[in-house]
Amino acid sequence: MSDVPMFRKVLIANRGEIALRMARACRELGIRTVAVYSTEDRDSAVVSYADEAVHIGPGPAKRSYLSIPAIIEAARLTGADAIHPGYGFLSENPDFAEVCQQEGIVFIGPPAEVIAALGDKCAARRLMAEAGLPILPGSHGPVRSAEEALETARRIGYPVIVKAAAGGGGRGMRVVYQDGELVSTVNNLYGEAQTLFGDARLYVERYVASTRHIEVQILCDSYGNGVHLGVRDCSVQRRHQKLLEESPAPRLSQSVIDRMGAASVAGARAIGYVGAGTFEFLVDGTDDFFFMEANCRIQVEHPVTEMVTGIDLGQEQLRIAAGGRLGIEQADVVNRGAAIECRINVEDPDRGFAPAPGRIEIFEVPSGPFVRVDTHGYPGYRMPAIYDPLLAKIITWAPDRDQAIARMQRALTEFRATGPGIRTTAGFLLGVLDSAEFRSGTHDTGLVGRLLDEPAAAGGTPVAGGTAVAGGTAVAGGTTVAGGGSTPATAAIQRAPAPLGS
Amino acid sequence: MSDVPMFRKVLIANRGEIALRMARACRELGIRTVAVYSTEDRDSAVVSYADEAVHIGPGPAKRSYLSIPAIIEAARLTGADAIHPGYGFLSENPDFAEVCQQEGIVFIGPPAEVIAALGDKCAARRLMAEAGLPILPGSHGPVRSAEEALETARRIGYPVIVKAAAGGGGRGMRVVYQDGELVSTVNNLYGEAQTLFGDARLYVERYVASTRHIEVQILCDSYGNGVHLGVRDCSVQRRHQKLLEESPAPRLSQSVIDRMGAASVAGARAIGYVGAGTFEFLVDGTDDFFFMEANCRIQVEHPVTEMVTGIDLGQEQLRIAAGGRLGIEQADVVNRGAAIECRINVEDPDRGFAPAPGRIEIFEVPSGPFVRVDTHGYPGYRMPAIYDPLLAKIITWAPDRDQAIARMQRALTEFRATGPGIRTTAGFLLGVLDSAEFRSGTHDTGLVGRLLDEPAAAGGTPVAGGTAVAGGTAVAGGTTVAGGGSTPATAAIQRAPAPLGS
Amino acid sequence: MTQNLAARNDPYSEPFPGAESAAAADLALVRQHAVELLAQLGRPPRNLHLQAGEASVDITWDEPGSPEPADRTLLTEVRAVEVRTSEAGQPPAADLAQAYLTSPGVGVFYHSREPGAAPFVSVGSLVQPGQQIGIIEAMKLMIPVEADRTGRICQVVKGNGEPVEYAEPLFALEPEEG
Amino acid sequence: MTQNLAARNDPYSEPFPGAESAAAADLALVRQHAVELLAQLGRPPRNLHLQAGEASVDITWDEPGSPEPADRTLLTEVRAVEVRTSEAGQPPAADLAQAYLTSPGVGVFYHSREPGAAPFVSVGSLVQPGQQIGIIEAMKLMIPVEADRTGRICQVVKGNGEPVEYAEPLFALEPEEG
Repeated sequence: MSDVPMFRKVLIANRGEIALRMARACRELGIRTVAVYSTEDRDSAVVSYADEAVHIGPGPAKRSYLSIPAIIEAARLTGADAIHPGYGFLSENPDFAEVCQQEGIVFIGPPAEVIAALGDKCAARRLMAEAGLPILPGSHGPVRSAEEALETARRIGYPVIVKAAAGGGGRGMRVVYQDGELVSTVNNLYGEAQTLFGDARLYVERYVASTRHIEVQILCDSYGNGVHLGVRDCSVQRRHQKLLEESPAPRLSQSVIDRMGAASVAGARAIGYVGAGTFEFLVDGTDDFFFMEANCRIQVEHPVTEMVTGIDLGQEQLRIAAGGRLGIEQADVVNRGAAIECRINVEDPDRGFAPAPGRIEIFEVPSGPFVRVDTHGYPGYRMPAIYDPLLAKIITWAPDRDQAIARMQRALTEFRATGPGIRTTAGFLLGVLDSAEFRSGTHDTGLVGRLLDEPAAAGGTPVAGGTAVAGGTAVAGGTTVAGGGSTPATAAIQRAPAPLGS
Repeated sequence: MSDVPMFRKVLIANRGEIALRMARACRELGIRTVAVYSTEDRDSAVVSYADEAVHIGPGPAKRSYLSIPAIIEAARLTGADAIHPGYGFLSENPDFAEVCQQEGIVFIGPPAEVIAALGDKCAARRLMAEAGLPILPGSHGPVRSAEEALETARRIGYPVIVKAAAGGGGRGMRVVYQDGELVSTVNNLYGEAQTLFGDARLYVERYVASTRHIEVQILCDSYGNGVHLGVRDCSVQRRHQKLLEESPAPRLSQSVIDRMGAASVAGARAIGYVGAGTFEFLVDGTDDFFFMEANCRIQVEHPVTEMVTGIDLGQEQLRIAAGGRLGIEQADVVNRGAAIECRINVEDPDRGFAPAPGRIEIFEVPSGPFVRVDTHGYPGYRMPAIYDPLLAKIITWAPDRDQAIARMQRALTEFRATGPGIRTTAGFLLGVLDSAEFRSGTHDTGLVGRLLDEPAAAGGTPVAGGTAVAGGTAVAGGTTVAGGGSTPATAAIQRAPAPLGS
Repeated sequence: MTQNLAARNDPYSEPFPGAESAAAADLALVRQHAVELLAQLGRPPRNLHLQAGEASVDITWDEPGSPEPADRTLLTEVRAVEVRTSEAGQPPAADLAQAYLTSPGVGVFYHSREPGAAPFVSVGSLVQPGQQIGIIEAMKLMIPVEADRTGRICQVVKGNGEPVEYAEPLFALEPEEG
Repeated sequence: MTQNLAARNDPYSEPFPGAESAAAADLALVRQHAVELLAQLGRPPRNLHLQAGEASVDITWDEPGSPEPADRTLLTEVRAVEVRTSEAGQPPAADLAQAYLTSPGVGVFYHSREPGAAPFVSVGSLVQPGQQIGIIEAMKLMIPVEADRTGRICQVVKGNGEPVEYAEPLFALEPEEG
């Protein structure tokens, strides 16, 4: 990065580990920080870590982390010159990005128009197809009737998936296996999409059963420069919830990675993308890949990319938003070794991953060589029940995947979070690491379902969406955002495992 | 590394952070671990971390961590097939290495003969000169009389330093500025060396006032293969105690690094070195460098090398000792970015770095992107007064030195260790990071003295030695070891700053 | 800055080791509640009985004794909470609700409808639930602030034109009987 | 040694010594809770009752006891030592010094000078300071073990040929009055 004026003070419009992570990035760049918090989060780590903290509302996110007026006022009152939205909450809300601009506050993310365009799955599909990205066969835009859907399905072949243009994260989607089901499904889904998202538009795509979820991290500055930082494999999911991510994707050839990366940068340039972003692809076991959607925020799993590239994505977001030029070209990006992230959620794997929050009495995190922990937890921290269950991200790096796995096993055994009612996913993740399928890198998004012997999430189930990183129920029903609340829609239904035996 | 039989069970004959660090390396390699502990250390972290733990003696190191019979018996009783000696204590004791061999237990380190040869500073100097390493002008072996010393001094020019062959770490050394002082100094030092080390041999070398302490990390297998992993700059020292280390060395050209590295590997091969080792050099501000001594152990500061190379030195030690071949050649070693280590000692910088141990009530360590912490501390841990004051090592990495410094500043502000009587060096280290001299990378070993406005340690003061990593007073007077106890002698007196104004 | 504690057995947060059976776990809980309750009690008691299922704690004292709890762990915890709230510059939430009318949002607080106009309320004013007591300007919108209960204003805490956070005290209120 | 080394790394197992049955385990826990609770209470009570399932502890004091609670640091230390030694399957250190003759080193413990020979001591033996009570073999050296005080052997804790760690009990000793 060349020398540019840097922000003086940044407000972090988020909570949990990502708020702390961004406060660290700011501190390393000499930027003062403003934390905002709900009453529920008054004892949170970032409140004491930040230089200033503003109480913006009560626990429910709608009145705090999703309240545009509260956050804008907090920024004005503290004199913050930029807002980092984190992930979830307002991070992909084009209205919020626009309000920031109107108020003369820099929104750290892509322009509002870009967020709006990419938030509309139908538009994103069309735009990226125009930019040359491979997409799954399907309708050329919304299908205006059940008959048009039928034509499309017959043209591309069954099974197909019918999706709401404004949907995401597993909501507003159905898999259809034959003509007979299609008309009624489409007609029902029109109503559902209108009700859920206020937008009845639907489109039809080929459905692929066994798939991997691979995403490309990109960085673009506001001068038209862009690079990709390689891929992440996020196929270890339970009902569209990512549990473990890694970089690079195992058994994916460098030439495929290069092609996906180049396609992503081309797509980002075509749409005028600025900042850090993610292009999601469906990979079906061959060397083919298909664009699914683009995410306009920092991702929960960004650390694995940081570990293999050495590039601090949080800092890069700040530099780019402050008007900096990308200091690197594609040839400068060298991916070294392998990194894995395990998400430690306060959930009980023995009870269907039911939320298991509470007061954490003992909290011990791993450390030592090549282990990184991003967490807002501390001994005595009361994990709120009304937000996301993510307590900690444990990241390990090693020269190769096998060693990164061994290191993660070591790290997970060092992790401890206990307290009345507290359960975590740490033990379950050890089981994933132990599974032959994962170790061989041959797994797809059906792995967790098979390990749990759970019926896979079928097309029609409205499952809580995507990474569901921030807010959980609080996020649903947020402010007027393309995509229905600000729920990040990182997992499209095609990546849901097919019913066992199908 | 190619596939080789790995140890089944390793006994770690050490304490503190390095014992935990090696237990982690073992766990990642699937090796069972045996911790040994003194009564003083019965609540230490590694005792609960290891698979087994054996109480080997009371607090004083002479009866526990320096007791060869206690450690050998512990290994035999637990069926350990190898012993890792850590640093300090028995790590550079050739007798111990030999006893291990006799007992059929693998000593994880170089062969006993190599340790013995390198422990004799006079022999090491001769051997390395023969191997082509540049050495400071001086006597060709021990000086047999004050007259011979006088001849040597006149030949090489004043100031000179007179050193005990068996000395190290600042003990048994005198700087002499003119003929008049030399004869009496030499005669006094003969007696002192005999008393301190049981070895009266002395040698004479040119004394260089403003110097940097640069060391090369090497790795050699038992098949004659060797690589170097770049350099560490350890010039931030107070009275031969390293406080902060970094890699690479600032303002040292790559060609000098390459030459130092190649010379070190040549020296190591010449002497039949096996394992991880360090070659120390004096660098005098020009591009010249001079071999000082070689250390036959893992160093406290090894993590900075790990962070820039991605190579786990602890694991490599284990693999090499188990008979593995080096899996890398010199061309495979790529040093990326910059890493800094800060040693957090329980010492009070406001009281001349007096020991400030006690019970740690609040213990918070930094985490997040590119921050590593190696520590045996935990909330409630009672830091013993009779051992080394090292509580934690904080290591940061970044693409360049400036960013690594900024990250270290962030990390140090996150560190907290409080309790009755507890003081740490964290705040002082922030001051070092802030100093213009350090930031510009133009500092030498006199930096800390200048910052503290302390009279620099003059040649004659018998200061506690080197990294003084393990045992402190307990180490002094250990078992029969070349070098007088097992005190590691990482800092030779030439690196002591000259008296101010001289 | 209490995040990210590394390492092991924190004796402060592990006061009840070895909770192996359900009953033992219950006892640990009962005990913790007993200690916390003692710290919360204004006056030292003579008898204390806590029971949860099969676990119970009973303590009897001779004299009420000194009111200060000796447990340092407890003190530390309590102090931590105090520090935290004082860091946020606010009195404890429980007091707030009772003694103050607080801000319903973030913005700039105004005492009157427009510059120069009479304030909605002042010291001595009797307020009723739903009565407007001020305005908060947020994103150029003027949002009326209303009293949520009956009482008499006894102090103006937040000045006209001052910025306020959510839940900050605006006015101190004396409860008004009948 | 073998049993001492077992299950080192289980963070959840911190049982009291001899916690073999469930009831015994519960009792040990209740006892531990009682001790810890007493340390936390600022004022010494007259009665204390703790119950967990079928296990309970009742204590009554005549006097509330010394008004100042024992030094907390000390209590913590003692507790820490107790926990640790119980992990190692050993009686508390304070008891050790009084009740046991312990090993001065690591090695294999022998009762007699050579196989078949009479043991140096056995149950009922009266020992004097400096009297040899066994041998520890370490690195093929035979190191005599001596009693450090007067007493009568009441139990042989460590069998002939068994491995021992430093400070492990070898024999239980009854103090012998003049």
